Amino acid sequence: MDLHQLWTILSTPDNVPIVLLLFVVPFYTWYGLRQAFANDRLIAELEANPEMAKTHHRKVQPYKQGWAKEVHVWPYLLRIEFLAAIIVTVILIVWSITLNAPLEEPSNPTLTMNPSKAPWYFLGLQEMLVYFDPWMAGVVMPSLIIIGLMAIPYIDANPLGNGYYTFKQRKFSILTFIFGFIVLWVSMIVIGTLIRGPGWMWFWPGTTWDHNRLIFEVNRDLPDIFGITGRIGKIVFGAIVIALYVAAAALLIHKLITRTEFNRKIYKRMSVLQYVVMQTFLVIMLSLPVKILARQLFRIKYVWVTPWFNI
Amino acid sequence: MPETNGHNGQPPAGGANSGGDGNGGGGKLANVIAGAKAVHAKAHEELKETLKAPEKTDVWKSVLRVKHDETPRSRALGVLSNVFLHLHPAKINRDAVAYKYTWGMGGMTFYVYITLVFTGTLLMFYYHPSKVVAFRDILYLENDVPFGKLLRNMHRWGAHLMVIMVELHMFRVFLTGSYKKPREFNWVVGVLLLVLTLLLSFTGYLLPDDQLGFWAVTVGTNMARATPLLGHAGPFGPQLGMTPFNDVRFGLLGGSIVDSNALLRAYIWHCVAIPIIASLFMIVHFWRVRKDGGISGPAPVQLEREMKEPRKL
Amino acid sequence: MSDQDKDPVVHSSLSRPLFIWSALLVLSLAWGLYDEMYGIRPWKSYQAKFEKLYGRYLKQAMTPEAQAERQIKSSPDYRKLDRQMQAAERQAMPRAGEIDKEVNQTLVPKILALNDPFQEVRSHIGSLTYEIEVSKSQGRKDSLRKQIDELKAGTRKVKLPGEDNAREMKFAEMDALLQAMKARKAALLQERVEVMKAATELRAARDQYLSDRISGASSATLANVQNSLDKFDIRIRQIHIKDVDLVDRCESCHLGTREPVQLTAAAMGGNEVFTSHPDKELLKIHDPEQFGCTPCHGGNGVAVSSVVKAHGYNEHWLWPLHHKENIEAGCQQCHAREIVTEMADTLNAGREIFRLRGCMACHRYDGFDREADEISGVNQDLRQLAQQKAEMLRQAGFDDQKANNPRISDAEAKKLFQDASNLRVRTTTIDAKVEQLDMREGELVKEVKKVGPSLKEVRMKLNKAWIPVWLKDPHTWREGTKMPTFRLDDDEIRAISAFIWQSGVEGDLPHQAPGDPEKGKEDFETRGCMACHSMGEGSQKQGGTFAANLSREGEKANYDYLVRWVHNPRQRTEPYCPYEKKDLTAADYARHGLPFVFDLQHTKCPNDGHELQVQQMTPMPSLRLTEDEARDIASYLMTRKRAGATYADAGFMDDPSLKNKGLEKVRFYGCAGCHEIAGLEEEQRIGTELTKEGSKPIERLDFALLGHQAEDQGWYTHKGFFEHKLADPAVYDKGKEKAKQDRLKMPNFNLSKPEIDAVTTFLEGSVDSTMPARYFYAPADQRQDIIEGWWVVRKYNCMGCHKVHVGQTTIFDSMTRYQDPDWVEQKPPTLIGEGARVNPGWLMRFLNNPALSETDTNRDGVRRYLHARMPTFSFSDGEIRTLVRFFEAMSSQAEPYIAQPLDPLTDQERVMARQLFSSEGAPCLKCHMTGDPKHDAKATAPDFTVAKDRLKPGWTRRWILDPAMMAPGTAMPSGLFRAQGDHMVFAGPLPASFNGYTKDQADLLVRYMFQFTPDELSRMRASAGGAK
Amino acid sequence: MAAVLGTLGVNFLMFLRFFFPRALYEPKTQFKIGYPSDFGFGVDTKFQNAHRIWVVRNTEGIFVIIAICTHLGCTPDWKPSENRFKCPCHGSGYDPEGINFEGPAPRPMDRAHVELDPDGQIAVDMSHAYSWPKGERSQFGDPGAILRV
Repeated sequence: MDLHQLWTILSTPDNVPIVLLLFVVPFYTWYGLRQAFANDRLIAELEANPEMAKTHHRKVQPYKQGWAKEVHVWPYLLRIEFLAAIIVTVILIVWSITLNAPLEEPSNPTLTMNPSKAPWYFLGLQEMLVYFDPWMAGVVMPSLIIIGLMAIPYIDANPLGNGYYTFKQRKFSILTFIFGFIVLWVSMIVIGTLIRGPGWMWFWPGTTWDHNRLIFEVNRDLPDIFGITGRIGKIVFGAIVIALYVAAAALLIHKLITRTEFNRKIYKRMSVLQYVVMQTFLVIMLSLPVKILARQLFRIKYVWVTPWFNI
Repeated sequence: MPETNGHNGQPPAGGANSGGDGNGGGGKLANVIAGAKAVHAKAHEELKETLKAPEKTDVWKSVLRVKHDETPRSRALGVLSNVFLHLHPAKINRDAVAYKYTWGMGGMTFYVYITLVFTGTLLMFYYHPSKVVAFRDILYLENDVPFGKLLRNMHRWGAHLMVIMVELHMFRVFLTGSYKKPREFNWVVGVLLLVLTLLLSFTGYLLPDDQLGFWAVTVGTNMARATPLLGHAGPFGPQLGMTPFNDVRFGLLGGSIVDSNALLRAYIWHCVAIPIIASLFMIVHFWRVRKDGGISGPAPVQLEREMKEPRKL
Repeated sequence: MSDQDKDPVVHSSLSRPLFIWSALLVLSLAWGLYDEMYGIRPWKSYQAKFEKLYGRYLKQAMTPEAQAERQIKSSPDYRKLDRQMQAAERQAMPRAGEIDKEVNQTLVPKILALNDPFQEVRSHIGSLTYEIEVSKSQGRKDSLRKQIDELKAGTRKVKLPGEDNAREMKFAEMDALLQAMKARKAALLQERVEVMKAATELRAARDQYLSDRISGASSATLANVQNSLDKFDIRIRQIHIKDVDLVDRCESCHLGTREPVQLTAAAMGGNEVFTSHPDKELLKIHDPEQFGCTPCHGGNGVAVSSVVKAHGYNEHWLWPLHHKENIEAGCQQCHAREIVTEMADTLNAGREIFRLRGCMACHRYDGFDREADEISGVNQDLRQLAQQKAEMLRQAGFDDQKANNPRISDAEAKKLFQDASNLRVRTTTIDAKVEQLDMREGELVKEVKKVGPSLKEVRMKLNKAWIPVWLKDPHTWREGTKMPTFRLDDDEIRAISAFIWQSGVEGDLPHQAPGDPEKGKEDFETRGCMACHSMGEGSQKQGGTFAANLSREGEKANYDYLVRWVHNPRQRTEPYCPYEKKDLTAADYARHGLPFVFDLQHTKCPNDGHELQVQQMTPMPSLRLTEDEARDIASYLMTRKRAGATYADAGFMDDPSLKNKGLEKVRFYGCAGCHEIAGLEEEQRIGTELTKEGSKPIERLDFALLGHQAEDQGWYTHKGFFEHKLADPAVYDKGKEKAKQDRLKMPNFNLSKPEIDAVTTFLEGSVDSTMPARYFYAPADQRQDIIEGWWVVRKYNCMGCHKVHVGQTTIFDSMTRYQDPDWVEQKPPTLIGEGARVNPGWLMRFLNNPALSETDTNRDGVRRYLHARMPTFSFSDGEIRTLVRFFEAMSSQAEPYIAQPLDPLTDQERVMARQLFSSEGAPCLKCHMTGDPKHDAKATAPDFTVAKDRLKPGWTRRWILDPAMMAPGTAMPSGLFRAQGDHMVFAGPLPASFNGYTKDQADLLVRYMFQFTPDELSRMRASAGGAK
Repeated sequence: MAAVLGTLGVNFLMFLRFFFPRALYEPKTQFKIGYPSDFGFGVDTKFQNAHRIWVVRNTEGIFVIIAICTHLGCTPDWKPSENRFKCPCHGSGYDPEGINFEGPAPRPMDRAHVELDPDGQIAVDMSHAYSWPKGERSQFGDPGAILRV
């Protein structure tokens, strides 16, 4: 256990945001879900007795007769904003006094820092580089993420849960998002920052980042494992495997989408286009953890090997 | 202004004198003095009034057009008639003020953005985007420029803070399903803003021209080499005649290596281009919030059985 | 409404949190301000402290200074001067007073008063004149002229002070009066100076007297400092050198650095930070205003936010401050081309170790081992020139052809022929170049030396059984030897020794009769061997460290070979041909019907005419000893052995099966870097180049497994890396699982701590400097010759025998025998001022052949009376040139040397001089040799009959006037002459013939010596004889 | 309408083109590194800072490795004690001849064109590189890829 090492990593000024992330993200997840569950309870109640549904103002927030439905922005909102501004300022100033922005040696193209890392918010992508070729991890994936995010409102056919926290009414979408945001994005950032050491090797927290460390790992292409030689053979084989994966994943996702009664209802509301688009993105998103597992468990480097690109 | 009003209205005697031909005698002189006295008295009077009730003066009125007493009307006007505040409505849903619901991330992000613009502008006073001096300028900021160190730190940490807040903001918006009708497009804008935020932060990373930034950017841009079709190392790139000297990465760096051009480009993107674009999108973002009926909630919960059938195409 | 009915949104108050956070906001702001003002501005407190301490120091420094001054002022001389001064002043005062009075009270006020009206009119006229010049119409001009005239005509009322009534004056009058008064004033002031002249001069004399007698800062300077200190303000003090873009703020804390008063830590209350720079001399040469601080010292000159940052010891700063023991590393980056840099002894030591101990044999380093590098360079040039020439000739041929082509016009043909001939002419210039290069190559082959002895002759030279023992661990067998300890296992030792033994040449050594060890011992200790070699072990050890310690020579050496070696170390058994890459045998010569003769006169290869290596590549010179002396010394050395030293039989060394493995190992360990080994003469260096090692990124220094340990223990730096590597070359193999051939090869040199510091300093300074070229020390004048010279001086260890620069000691100074007064005289001559003393032409001849005689070589050309003897180094012409230039430059003599003409001696003068020389009164002939064997036997000073081609007359005169001044402790008596009016006369009893001789007598002697002729010599001997 | 759109389109292309200057001020790719005799056996790192290359001499001859990792273009480090190149970015490992044997690197490091100048110095041309793409024939044998001295 090398506490000194642990400390150096955590206390590196540029890593502080990630440490912050480690606390903030769980907190807000909990914070949001708590309200969601509260709402769900209310919803259950209202679903149960229509009368109440008619009279109740349908919020968990308390409301009494004679209370204004609307309040003045000035001062009731502005004072909060004002407070928030002050708090942020204080945090920022204190942070800036106590921690210095890093400044290393003058840039030197002939000497690569070890490890040399992208800014923390891109470390998810850099981590992906281990499992995919740059064009995939560095270009295709990010653009898909962006497009996928943009697409969300248009492929989410579920009209419920608009403007209030809820879990029951949007299980699938919320779980998916949490999976994508926390499991994939945030945790990969954390891995990239705190776990990946010299030579981008995997160092458990508390182990010493040793530049000389050597680890033996031979990553083989799937075709080779199956003893397939010859360019064409590999291309075809790879294509087939990918196709199989797509089919399987699509099936799985479909199962999930149409698991519960409610889900099926939503599914019915979807147009074909919406459905296809959603499938595409989900399949691709799923491919990331799959590939990671394939690499970590079976040491598979590429599945689909072609002269032009490898996947 | 009142004073000037007073001045114009001075006694004719004074006027006559000012236009006088100067073949002066004792009587005239007396007049002049009297006139001057009168003017002085008047001016003094007016000054007293102004000090007593400044809000009555035209200057005052012209600047803040409404009265600021506790009446609902003036409160509403106070917000509406103020260029900074009127991105708020005059009144909002009583529950919308609950931090619980909003997390306030949007607002704080905006605030941090402003701070960044401010600090960044100040830093620009001392920073030259050139290989030769960039690094030295940072040292200069750190060691000599009063508050330079503080500003630089605030700028960097502010940037990190902003990224975190933007992501949380997005998280909240998703959890409350606020991207749903009628706010779909605003979500899209939001995503774009997220991307812009990341780009801003990334372009800023290179500017100190130290190993940290240099290699971060090298690794970052090297991915661009591998852009399919457009990168010389990407799938089908070479087949399309991509070389290190004409591919997308070259376009980003303005060279085949991270060099002075790259520094300059990063600088321009960071300080001019992206901020402008981002601001534009922000304007749209905020404007949409208003146009889509303020922030999404907390809205009354909907019940499953009340779900309307989707309109058939 | 009851409370719980109140609307929480409207009625809940935020004022508490608002208040708290606002408070925090204010606090954080305050914190920010504090941090800005003091937190990151430590220098402020330093400056405040400095001001306090310095002020205090000055006060208590004042008093003693003041006392000293008072003393001097009370001294009679000072008093006298003072009185004279006073008197002069008193006597000048009245007149001066009058003058002052008139000037100040009358003239000046008047001038001032008159000036205004005058100027007014003048400027008016001026403007009008301009109008005239620019106006077009004649009429206008005239009117203007008229105005001017009016102005001039018009009068003004001027009231001059001291005159009771104002007067009306015209412009012209005013002008005249003004000029007059000014002239008057000037005259008066001039007169005043004249009057005071005497007084002023006396005052100057008096003050001079004072400052001459006060060491250090006089109270006056102290007072000045005090004043400046009163104006002391707290601000960043920085040196900014624009073109280098260098900013150094070191003096913001190190405030005492350049104070006129030398500040010590003690004086400043034990604060090292405020001490002055220890070497003001150095600062004079490297003015901080042009050099800054960090270029020499390292550190981060810009940073002032914390001590660590300023000293560049924080992570990520590439140029940390040099530590005290390596402080001279800073010199190396600009003085990279030197082997000796004045005032940088540690660095010099480091370089010397790097050269002498053979580091350079494995690690390339620009400028070191230069001969080897230059040879390859020369070969390249030769090849290139040959090509060029061929090109030209071919081109010329083509031109001819074209020209002969009937179809082209005469004009063109002419031109072509012209071109062709031009080309041919130009090839001749190439030939000239080639010739030069060939000569240079010849020289180089002569100059190139190896660090260790040749291993080709081990069979003839060594006791076979000794070799494995030696290889095992040279340092235990002979402590402090150059040969480092390799980490060899027994197999390797067997293999290597076998290979060496079997690859040695067989040569026929004449069998030598035994000599006389006693005589040998005497010779060994007095001839000068010990200037390089040491004898005796432990505390008994005496002599030089340049070459091996010979205390156990008897155990390893073969007598017959030793005799040959002592007699002429350069003698080879077989010459080596670099072209054929092999040693030539008698057979090769026989094939061409040549005798098997090779020496410095016969250096061409019989097979291909290339330059041969005909010498042993050792710097060891020949002492021109007789065979007998050689035998004596050899026999003496053979007696030097430990009692009962025995060596296990090493029969395996003849096992041919070991040879190949041995070869492989010898290659692997790079033995051929230091030793000449058959078949490996052209071997490459096996180490990494170190020219820029100091600026290698720390990440590229391979700490192997020790990286983290180094970081924790704080030696993860270049310094740390070098020190640990030098102390234990295998250190970075620690904990590594490696096959033998992958282990680090560098052997252990058993360097002492100071030696390690020296080498570390050298390496730490070997950087890729970022300074602009003009900062590098590359003088274009004589100083360049000095740089070059030192390389040769060091190479042959001249400083073992001679004092070359002031303050240096020689081996002889340290040897017990030479402490004895009878032997002090026997020390070799000092070479300080040699350039001024001897005629460069002669020096060249002498260096080439110190015997100064082709036939009688068993002697010293100049000082036959010395036991120690200037050996024959067989310098190359290049080296001789370099050395002569070096000495000329060292005593800044103009080159080339042109002897100053001396006016010829009249016969009369010659007689006088001769009489003086041979007179009892003048002791010249007592000591100085005359070339007469009988006389020279007891002579103890150089032969003055050869003075005329050896010495420079100017020096000779200075010498005979005051030798002790030039060479303290010389036997040559001082005070031989005394000044008489404007010329020197002999102090002793003069021969009668001198009566009425008014010329300078020192000159006379010099002229005599420099117009000395053989027959004059005989005459003189005669008279000398007569005198006896 | 079309005209306007066309103009805009062209303007956009012009805008893009603007970011691709015709000439650059980048370090030159052709230079001399001295005489063959300057280089002993093994890897010589002395030109790494100046030109980002390693000069390697083995039994075959002298060749020049371009110090760019084929994975993402970091600069590997020469580790004498391990007798291999190691890329700090993602841990690719190369043997002393620049052949990859571990980590994500897809192929051996490229080699620069080398030839002997008339004056006997080694001239290196980095713009002309020889590579050994995965599963294809190696260009390292080609004339110019290695100096057989």
